[in-house]
Amino acid sequence: MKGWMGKSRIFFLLSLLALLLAGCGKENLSALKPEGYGAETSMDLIILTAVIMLFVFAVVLLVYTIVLVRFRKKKGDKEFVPKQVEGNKTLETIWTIIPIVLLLIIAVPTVIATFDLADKSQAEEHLNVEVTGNQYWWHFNYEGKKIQTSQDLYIPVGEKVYLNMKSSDVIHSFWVPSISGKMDVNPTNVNTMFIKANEEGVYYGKCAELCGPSHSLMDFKVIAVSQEEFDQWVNDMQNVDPKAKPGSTVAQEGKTLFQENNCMGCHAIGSSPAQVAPNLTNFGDRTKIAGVLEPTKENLVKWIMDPESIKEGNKMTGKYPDVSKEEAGKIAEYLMQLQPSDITPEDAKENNK
Amino acid sequence: MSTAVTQKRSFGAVLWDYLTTVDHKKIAHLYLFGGGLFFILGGLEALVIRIQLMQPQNDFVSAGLYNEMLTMHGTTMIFLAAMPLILGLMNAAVPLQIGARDVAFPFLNSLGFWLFMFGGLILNCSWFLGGAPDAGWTAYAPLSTTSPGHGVDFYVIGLQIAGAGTLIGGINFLVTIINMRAPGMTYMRMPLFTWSSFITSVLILFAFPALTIGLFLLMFDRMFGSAFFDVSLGGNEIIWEHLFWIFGHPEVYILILPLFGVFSDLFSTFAKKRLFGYTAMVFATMLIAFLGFMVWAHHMFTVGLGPVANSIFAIATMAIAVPTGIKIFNWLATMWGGQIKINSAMLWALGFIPTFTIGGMTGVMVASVVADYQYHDTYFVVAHFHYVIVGGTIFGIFAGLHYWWPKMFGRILNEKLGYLTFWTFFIGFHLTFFIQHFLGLMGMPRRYWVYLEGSGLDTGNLISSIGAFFMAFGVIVFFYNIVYTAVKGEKAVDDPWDGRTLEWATASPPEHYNFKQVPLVRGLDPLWVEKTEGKGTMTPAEPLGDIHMPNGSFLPFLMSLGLFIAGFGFIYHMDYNWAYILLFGGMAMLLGCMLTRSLKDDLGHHIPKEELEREAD
Amino acid sequence: MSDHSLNPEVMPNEPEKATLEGKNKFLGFWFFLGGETVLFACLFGTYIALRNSAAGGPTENELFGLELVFLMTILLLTSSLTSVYAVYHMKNNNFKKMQLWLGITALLGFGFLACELYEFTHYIHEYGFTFRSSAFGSAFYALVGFHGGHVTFGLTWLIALMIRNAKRGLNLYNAPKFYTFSLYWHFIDVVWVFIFTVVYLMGKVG
Amino acid sequence: MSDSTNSNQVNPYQKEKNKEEMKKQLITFALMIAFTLIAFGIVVSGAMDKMFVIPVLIILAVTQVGFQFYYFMHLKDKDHGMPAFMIYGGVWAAVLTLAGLGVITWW
Ligand code: HEA
Ligand code: HEA
Ligand code: HEC
Ligand code: CUA
Ligand SMILES: [Cu+2]
Repeated sequence: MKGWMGKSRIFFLLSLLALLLAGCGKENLSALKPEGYGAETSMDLIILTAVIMLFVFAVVLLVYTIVLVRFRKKKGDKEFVPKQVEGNKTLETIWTIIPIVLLLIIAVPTVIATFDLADKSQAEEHLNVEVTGNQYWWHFNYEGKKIQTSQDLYIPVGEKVYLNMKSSDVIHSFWVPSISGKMDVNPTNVNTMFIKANEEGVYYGKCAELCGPSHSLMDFKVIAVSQEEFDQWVNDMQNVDPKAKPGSTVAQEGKTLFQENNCMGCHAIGSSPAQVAPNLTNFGDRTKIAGVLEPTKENLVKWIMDPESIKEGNKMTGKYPDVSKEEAGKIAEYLMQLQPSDITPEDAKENNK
Repeated sequence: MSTAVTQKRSFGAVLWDYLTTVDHKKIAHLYLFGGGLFFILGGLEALVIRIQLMQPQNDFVSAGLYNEMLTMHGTTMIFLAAMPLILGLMNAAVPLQIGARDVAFPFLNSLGFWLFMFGGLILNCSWFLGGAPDAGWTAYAPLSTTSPGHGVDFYVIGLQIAGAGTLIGGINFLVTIINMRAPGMTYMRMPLFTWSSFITSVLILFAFPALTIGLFLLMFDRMFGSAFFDVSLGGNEIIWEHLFWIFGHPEVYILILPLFGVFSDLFSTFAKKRLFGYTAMVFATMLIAFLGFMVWAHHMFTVGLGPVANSIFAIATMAIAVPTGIKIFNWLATMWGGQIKINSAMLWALGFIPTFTIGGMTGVMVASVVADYQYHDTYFVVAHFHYVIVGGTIFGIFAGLHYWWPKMFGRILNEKLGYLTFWTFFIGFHLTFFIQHFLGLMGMPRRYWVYLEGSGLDTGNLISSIGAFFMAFGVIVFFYNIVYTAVKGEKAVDDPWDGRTLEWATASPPEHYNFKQVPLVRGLDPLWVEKTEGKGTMTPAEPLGDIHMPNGSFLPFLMSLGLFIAGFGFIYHMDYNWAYILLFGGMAMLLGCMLTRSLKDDLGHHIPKEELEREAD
Repeated sequence: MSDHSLNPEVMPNEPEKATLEGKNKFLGFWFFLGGETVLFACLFGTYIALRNSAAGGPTENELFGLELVFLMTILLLTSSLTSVYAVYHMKNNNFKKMQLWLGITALLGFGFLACELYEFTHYIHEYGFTFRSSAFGSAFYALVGFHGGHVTFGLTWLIALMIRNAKRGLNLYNAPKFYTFSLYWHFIDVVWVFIFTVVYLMGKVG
Repeated sequence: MSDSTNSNQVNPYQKEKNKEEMKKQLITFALMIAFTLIAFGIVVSGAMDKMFVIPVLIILAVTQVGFQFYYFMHLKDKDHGMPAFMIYGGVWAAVLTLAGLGVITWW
């Protein structure tokens, strides 16, 4: 077997593959394509450390290769007793000092960045959103604005937005890879972090802390729109009339069914502080149903009839009377037309797509 | 000699022998058997994980079952596979390396094994009794305290029992190494494997109590209505995270340090050189262990501890790279100028260096707090820890097994099969885990049952899953090798590798008293010293005399069984009254055995000098 | 160790460490205590983190009275001294006196336990303060109860030792057992010193 | 143990030494009681400022425990290197644990 030759070839192939893959991470999901302040800060450190690590690895691999090529007992070599070396002070000092220096190079920017991202001194001048993590959905309460939404978080682009996060049940973790690193959402305390998107767009958010069966389905979106669009959105949302009559009769029937089937017991429409279930005020503008399904009527009917088949262990299953397919269709009709604002995810022009 | 006798004995006799043995070599066999069994289980769970993730939105297993798989995979691999395999190697080699006839507490040694075995069994019984634990191997509260069913109860009880066994094992090795060394075997002449076993035992001693308490609190919350992690009654779930990681981080060094020892012994043996910078190696190991206690919060960077705590823990974590680097370079320097003989054992050791270095370097990368905000709880971390755990611990266990197999079983593992195992496993390993670094950065959190279509994660996951099957193939070849060797294997001589340390001065496999006469140690690498400066064999340090040996005992098995039964009582007492019978019955059994043990004097037996003389011919 | 007379003509000054088995036990037990230190530290840490989490229930200041705690402290401290006396007589190879002092130690230990039980029932009945009433309650009973459990175990161990060896007298086989017991007993006392400081005194101070 | 004298008793020199040792133990005990009294005294009297009480209490406890370890448990003796090492190790791990749970679980 060609020991080191085989090995280095594997490494070469693997790194090639890696580069290839790195190129095609999904837009607005990949941490490798930072679009926000936190993600950029992290990316700088990732690159810095990766470069240093590559250097260290190269050194190790070089010595390793030399050792294997030169000192390997090849076929036909005579057995001999090598010199029994005890050690070498100089060498050992060198490979103690150099790593220390390299680590200092990493440590200093790390500490600076850590304090930078933890800085909350400007929180009051900016938009504050109270974030609540729930099994398995997210709730956003725009502090002082009387706006409550779930699943989709609208923010103005280029502005810091402070998130004050707390969980209503188990630990979750708020992560929007392309905008910012994650922060845990604990039941005992409020954690504050800020996010800032550099460009308009719909960014994919994930729950990153195991929180039960549907942990992998606890997705959400951050929608960064321009400041004007955001202001308009705020305005629209503040003027929602939950009592407004839906346009079509089907939707109207849907609305009645929605009330009759106990849906209102948990779901709020309008700025109600109730947080048992997702607030549906702007449900018609959602990019996904329950965070994961494409927003089609079919899917919505499926969800209403049997949420368990979509999100195992969700807290809606079994909490309302059975609804027929027809009824569900009507409810769906009603919910899908809840589009109180002209500002929708479409307005966050998705770049490069 | 002993193998020939064994073959003639009936199966029942052999079984009874193993159930009652207190001989460290047989206990090593038991540990290897138990650990191997659980390794296969954990590996099969890993395969289920990889099959589920082979394509987006797969439904090979349900979401709940997936969480059970990943929890049991992590828990099984760490506590029931890696730890016992390591303890198996320690039992097999340490007493021999220091020239002792047995460990300090043979009875406790056996008790430690049975506790581990029954703890592991109880944990795995959960599969058949309503579902396995599903809160991750880290069992973060309140997910773990609110998880329905009994899964997490099994986790708590199983780990508590197995953990007690490990703690006992740790104390046993500490005392053994301090008190039982042969004349002349000073601390600074101990082989590195013994040294690292010693330091690992210290880690076990100080780390496991944190787990014990954590598990107690979890148990109280789940079974007795206390409120440690219940926010509504003032509880604080972060306490669990601290306790778990105060244990958990030292635990990962418990998993790696003994194997650093194995590699040190191997490199010097197969390069035919003494270990380069022996003193530095010893102190580096100590430093790693020492620092290992001050870094636990690097698993909690995103918890919200604040920038001060995060910075301190980040720097402490990075510091560990320095002593570890010293080790890597000293190993390279050991081989430099030597005559490196490559065989299956050495292949694992050589494969370890680049693999572990990558893992260690990603470790330093995740230690960089703000970068970790991205890495944390993603596949990047999964990649990191499999690189160090599989690339370090599992490679090391394979290396150690190939190296000591002839000493343990009297036969040499087949080389061709050994090569095949190594290469398929090695290639499969890198295929599986290298790509995961990028998956993590591309937005794939860990513990995800599915990833959505169109997330750009498909190819990477497919490659990763294919790699896992390569590894599975390698493992199967290894098990085939064991069977093949047992049937057709080449008989091993006492010293097949031109060894340097004391274990190679005994028979393969050694007599149950190890050394007829305790050897006199005249330097580092004592056997090598005798080979180059003496007559090639160890000089005895004492005249031939009676040998005092401990008696076998069935009590350790019974005690563990008692706890096993009581464990079920604890788990089910909330639902059924009959469970109290189990609870009290099991405890009574345990206490009864303890009482028997302490009231009945057990002074051991002597092997008379005459018999030893007779055996000599 | 080929000489297996465990009843030598002359007792060595440190009978607990005269055999290899004894030395092993001695060392192993100390290590165990090292582990116990961490064990209790975790409980103390939990207690400190949760001592203000009474969740509306009774708080430290309302609950604790110092008289009983003082009495318990004196009982346990004294029992530590009496076990020192026992070891003193062991070194002088005076088995009878050793048993006597061990007996006194046991009595003091029982006194301590009785006080603790009284204290717990008092809290439960007077204040409804239980293991389940709040995180503070859980942490309090876990820490103090764990210590109490250690005392109980120690007493059981001591009595088993005294009865088992009453007829046999001191020898090199059981001397390490007596000695390790005394170490254990001192350790329990050490933990208590921290309990009365951290739990009761600091609880009173606030 | 084979090379001992023929007397049936403990040798008188040792006995004397043991006695002296015992005297030291008694002094230790007296000090421990004194420390305890001071600790309780401070709290009961409420004389001291809150700021100082807690550190003082802890210092008292640590000293008292030191006595317990060094004298009652003989940690001071020569052949107690390893036990001492392990206890220090335990104390070190304990202090870290306390720091972890006591300081950084609070926000
Ligand atoms: C065998 C087990 C093992 C080992 C040895 C290590 C070693 C290290 N680990 Fe790892 N780690 C785990 C097992 C292990 N880890 C596990 C299981 C987890 C996840 C647990 C879970 O969440 O489930 C984890 C998670 C983990 C995290 C948390 C990540 C997260 O969840 O966000 C961090 C963060 O700092 C970390 C860091 C390190 C570091 C710095 C080392 C260092 O010790 C590495 C040192 C080695 C080197 C650096 C290479 C050699 C050195 C040189 C060649 C010298 C020159 C080098 C430099 C100058 C850099 N590890
Ligand atoms: C010692 C520790 C150890 C070891 C050796 C392994 C080995 C492997 N691990 Fe894992 N792993 C962990 C410790 C370990 N792991 C931990 C702690 C976690 C975190 C859990 C958590 O999040 O809580 C984890 C999580 C984890 C994940 C992430 C799951 C998730 O987050 O959703 C994945 C995914 O790929 C994975 C894969 C693998 C694979 C493919 C192997 C392979 O190397 C396995 C190779 C072995 C085999 C494939 C067995 C082959 C045997 C047979 C085929 C049977 C043959 C039969 C006979 C001979 C009779 N592991
Ligand atoms: C227990 C209270 C409860 C009741 C009653 C209830 N739901 Fe839900 N609903 C939830 C929860 C919790 C979720 C979030 C599930 C998840 O994502 O895990 C949810 C999610 C939804 C969603 C997706 C929301 C989004 O933001 O994408 C829709 C639509 C929905 N419910 C409709 C209904 C309808 C229609 C009814 C009545 C027939 C109903 N719900 C009754 C609790 C409830
Ligand atoms: Cu919420 Cu995972
Ligand atoms: Cu760690």
